[in-house]
Amino acid sequence: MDDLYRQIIIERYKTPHYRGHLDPHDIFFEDDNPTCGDHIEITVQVEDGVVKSAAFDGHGCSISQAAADLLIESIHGKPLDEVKALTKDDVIELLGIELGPVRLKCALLSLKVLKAGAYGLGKEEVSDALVE
Amino acid sequence: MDDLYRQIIIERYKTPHYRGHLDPHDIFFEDDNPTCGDHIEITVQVEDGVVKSAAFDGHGCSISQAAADLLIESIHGKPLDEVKALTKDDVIELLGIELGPVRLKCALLSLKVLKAGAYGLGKEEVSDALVE
Amino acid sequence: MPKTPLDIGLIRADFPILNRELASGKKLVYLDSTATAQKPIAVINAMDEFYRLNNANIHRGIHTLAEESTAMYEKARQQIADFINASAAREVIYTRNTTESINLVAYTWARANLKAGDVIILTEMEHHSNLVPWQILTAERGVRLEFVPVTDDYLFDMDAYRELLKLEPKLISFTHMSNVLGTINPAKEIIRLAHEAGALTLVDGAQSVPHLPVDVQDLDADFMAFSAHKMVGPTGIGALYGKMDLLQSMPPFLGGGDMIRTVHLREFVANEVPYKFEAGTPAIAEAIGFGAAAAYLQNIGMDAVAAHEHEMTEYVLERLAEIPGIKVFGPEAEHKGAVASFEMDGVHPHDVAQILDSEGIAVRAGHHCAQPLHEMCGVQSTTRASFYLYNTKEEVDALVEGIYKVKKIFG
Amino acid sequence: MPKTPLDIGLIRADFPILNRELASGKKLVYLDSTATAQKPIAVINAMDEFYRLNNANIHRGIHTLAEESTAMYEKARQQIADFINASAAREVIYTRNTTESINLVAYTWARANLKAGDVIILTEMEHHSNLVPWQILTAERGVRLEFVPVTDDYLFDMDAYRELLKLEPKLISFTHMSNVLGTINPAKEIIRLAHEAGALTLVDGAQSVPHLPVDVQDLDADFMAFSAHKMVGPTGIGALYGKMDLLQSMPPFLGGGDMIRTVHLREFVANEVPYKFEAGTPAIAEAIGFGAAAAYLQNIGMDAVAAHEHEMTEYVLERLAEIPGIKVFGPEAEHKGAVASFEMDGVHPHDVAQILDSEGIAVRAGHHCAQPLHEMCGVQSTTRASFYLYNTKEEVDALVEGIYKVKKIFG
Ligand SMILES: Cc1ncc(COP(=O)(O)O)c(C=O)c1O
Ligand SMILES: Cc1ncc(COP(=O)(O)O)c(C=O)c1O
Repeated sequence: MDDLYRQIIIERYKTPHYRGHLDPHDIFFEDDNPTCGDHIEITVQVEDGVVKSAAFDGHGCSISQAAADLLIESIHGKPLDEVKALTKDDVIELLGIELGPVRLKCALLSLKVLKAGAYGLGKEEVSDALVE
Repeated sequence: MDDLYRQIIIERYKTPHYRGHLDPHDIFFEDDNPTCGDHIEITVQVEDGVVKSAAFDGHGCSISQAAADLLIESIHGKPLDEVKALTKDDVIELLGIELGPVRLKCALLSLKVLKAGAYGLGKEEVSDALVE
Repeated sequence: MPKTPLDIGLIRADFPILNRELASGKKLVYLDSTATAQKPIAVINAMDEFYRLNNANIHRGIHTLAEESTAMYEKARQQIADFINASAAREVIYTRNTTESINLVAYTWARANLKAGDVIILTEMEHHSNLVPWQILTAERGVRLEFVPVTDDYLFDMDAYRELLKLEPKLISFTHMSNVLGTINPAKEIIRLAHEAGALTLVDGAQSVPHLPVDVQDLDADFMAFSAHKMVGPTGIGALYGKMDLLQSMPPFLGGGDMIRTVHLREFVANEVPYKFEAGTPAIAEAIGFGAAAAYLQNIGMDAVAAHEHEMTEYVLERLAEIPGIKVFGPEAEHKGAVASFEMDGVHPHDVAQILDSEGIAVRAGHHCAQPLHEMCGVQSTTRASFYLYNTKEEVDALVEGIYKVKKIFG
Repeated sequence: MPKTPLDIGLIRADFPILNRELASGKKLVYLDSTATAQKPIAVINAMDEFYRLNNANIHRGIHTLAEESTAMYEKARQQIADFINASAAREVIYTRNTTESINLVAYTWARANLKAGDVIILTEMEHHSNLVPWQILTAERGVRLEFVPVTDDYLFDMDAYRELLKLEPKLISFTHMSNVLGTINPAKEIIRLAHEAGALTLVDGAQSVPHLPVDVQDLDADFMAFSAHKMVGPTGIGALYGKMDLLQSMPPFLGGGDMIRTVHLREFVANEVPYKFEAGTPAIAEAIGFGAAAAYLQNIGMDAVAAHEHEMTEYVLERLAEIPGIKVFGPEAEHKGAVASFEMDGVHPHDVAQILDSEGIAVRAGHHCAQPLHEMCGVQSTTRASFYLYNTKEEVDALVEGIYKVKKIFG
């Protein structure tokens, strides 16, 4: 059970640190997980190419929400180029658990939204390729 | 081999007795076997509700052509009501061999055409139900 | 419903997967049959043997294997027709699944017969498969969609339906049994009223055909769509039942081999029903498996299957009611198939499902392809446990224990 | 072509049906692989085991079986992508067969992009599956069809094609290998010229993908359609390969579960490629079997398969040439896959096939879903013997002996 639900996942799910909506913001993006209706939106403030502040909002399971919270935490103070280069493995490391393919989609929804926003993609251009 | 190709089938295939096109005629119908492109047309002259004369034309395998020839032979002098009541079994009896489902379609094409003509059906109304 | 008790032990022995031990060391408790059913040996072997002994392409061949394959493929059609009491095998068209069956009607009958402003009535409890095809049609043709609401006790709103019928709809397309609520809709009455109003009916039988005795002639349904994989048959095949005269009047759908009578470079003549709608090499092994599935269920008896599931429904509702913080969506057992979709205070369905999985219990979490219905229920998603002829009360007990474990972890 | 000799004995041992004894007491000589191929144990077992161990619906479930099934379904997509060297698995869309793949393009890309008068170029050697969908489109939209003729030596008429390209066609849809003549068309050159003329290309790979090394990137094909059942895989599944940007730009086809991102009562947002085109529960077991088939062939090596078939082609042409009254339709062995369609003086192909069947030899008789090509050849139908990786020269000898028997009976 420990590997499934590390304490930090349940904590961050119940009391996330970075839930909110920044206004003004330089980056905004939102998307859904078609398999379950989970929703994540992300707002980011950028200064000199570096993430000054960021927040997420939305709803979903503990994995999707904790992953979003930990991901947002991890990008504070990061150059945008590094944010664009984030991968699946970074999120898996943040969560510290193993996930099957469907659960992985929950975990990666926030990364997908974040990268789509960072790259300035249109809705049609978003695909799982962003997080592989 | 004997059960497959009785002598009469090969004979009637090579030299059919009732190949032709009657003009004038009271009944005309034609159709194809979609699985192989075999084609049969039938013309019938009726007098007082009885088949006075009949003929077939078309192309196809020995089974379809011999069956047509034997079928046409068998209806000469028959009341039209009896023609309408002909079944699959009548054709099988005429041929005197056993047939699988695909070959059966060859054998029954002429009966299907004959009955569609006898009933005065439109092209759209023709179905395998006629010969079951 | 007659209480013909099933011998569940014997039935379970037919389904090899039910003996599976999971990595967790737990034995599988499969409560996800509404998504897809497990397969008995009879079905698995029918396809396996076909590939080992008979496999050939059908209709166009006259060698032994082709004759055998054709006969098996068509015998299966008859078995399926018998299962729903169609008046002839040729009223059964093979498709990939319920979804394709509904799309087939939308692409052929509807596009040939409906014009802008024509009304189609659906319900608010439809699966996406019975929503999206009509939405695509609406965007293309300006057809108008109206929805029968779900009552506060999760039933088809008959009064609202009578009102909607005044719009002179052309088609009522509705689910016979909801895959979320379990609601069993009064199909015969819905169809009778539709016909009185001059409309045709399409019944989404994805959940009813596997779980209830269904008689298309008694219902007088014009179309009925269902999937093999939900009725202990293989994936990759489903069926559209249609009344013969309707099917004959419809234009073809996909073009290609087998659906033609003759082809020239610039024109073709369509084949007769059902082949007109079966373009290309069909799912031959799957049709044979589908036939075996229908025969398997018919042999057990759908009355007995439904009676067993009714008992399961009563039991699971009773047990879930004991647990604080659980809300089950759906009507009373009387109107309900063996589906329990529920919400759990403070825990997302994904997390419920994942923890249950660690106990070997397979349930589904999500919107179950019925987002609008979930919206109406005021939730994003639910956890769904569903039951079939092979499930036992002990498995319900395991579910309940698992839910207590979820509570402990998220407590 | 490299002459990597196949160990046919070992290969034949993989195909259980090849040991079948027929009612006549004869051993099966299967010469009908162009219609459908036989299946190796690896493919049969992959599906069998899936049903016994893993079976669940995919994408929407998070229990162990659903995770396993999803992973297997997507792994198969990668295996198929690798087999044709697609640049990404998501460029492979699962369909029922080649026929549905072509119809998918006709219903989505073509209906979204073509208007009355726009030209589509086909060839005179197309299978009905690559004729009828465009005829339906023409009837509906007034698109104009043009046909590349077949030369006197049964080849794609490159000069005529260059002329037709001046019409500024929007699409060239052509068979990579004819299922009647065996003609292997110069796909790379056809595609290069099409692109120069500003047209897209759809390759009917139903016969090429199973029998030749095919590299969609090297060919630069925009779309490629093929069927699992012709490449030692199961029935009920095929694929459409498409370039990613094209697939993304296309509207969806069938509406329903899995192809959506979100659904409301009156509108939906489509899911991403490839799911956008996979509505409803897909052919899950079949996809897994398809992946196993691709892996099986890749493991043997398509160069080796093609080399073996080339030897078979040369041998069968040589042996048939010895028999008086036989006319084989198709080009020289150099341009030809392992298909021999022939006419026999005074004997209808059905009768040829039936007598060969009584000797255990399975060949096909008919128009092979290419009526216009047969018209062009001046015949109604032909007898076709076709060969695959498991066929031997001894089987060609058996065919020749069988033909002499036909001659005796109809002599
Ligand atoms: C060249 C060609 N195209 C298309 C098809 C159609 O394939 P399917 O029946 O699997 O859709 C075939 C198969 O007969 C073929 O040989
Ligand atoms: C009520 C209902 N309709 C339609 C479908 C779609 O079935 P399929 O995915 O087999 O096309 C389902 C299956 O989830 C269902 O439950």
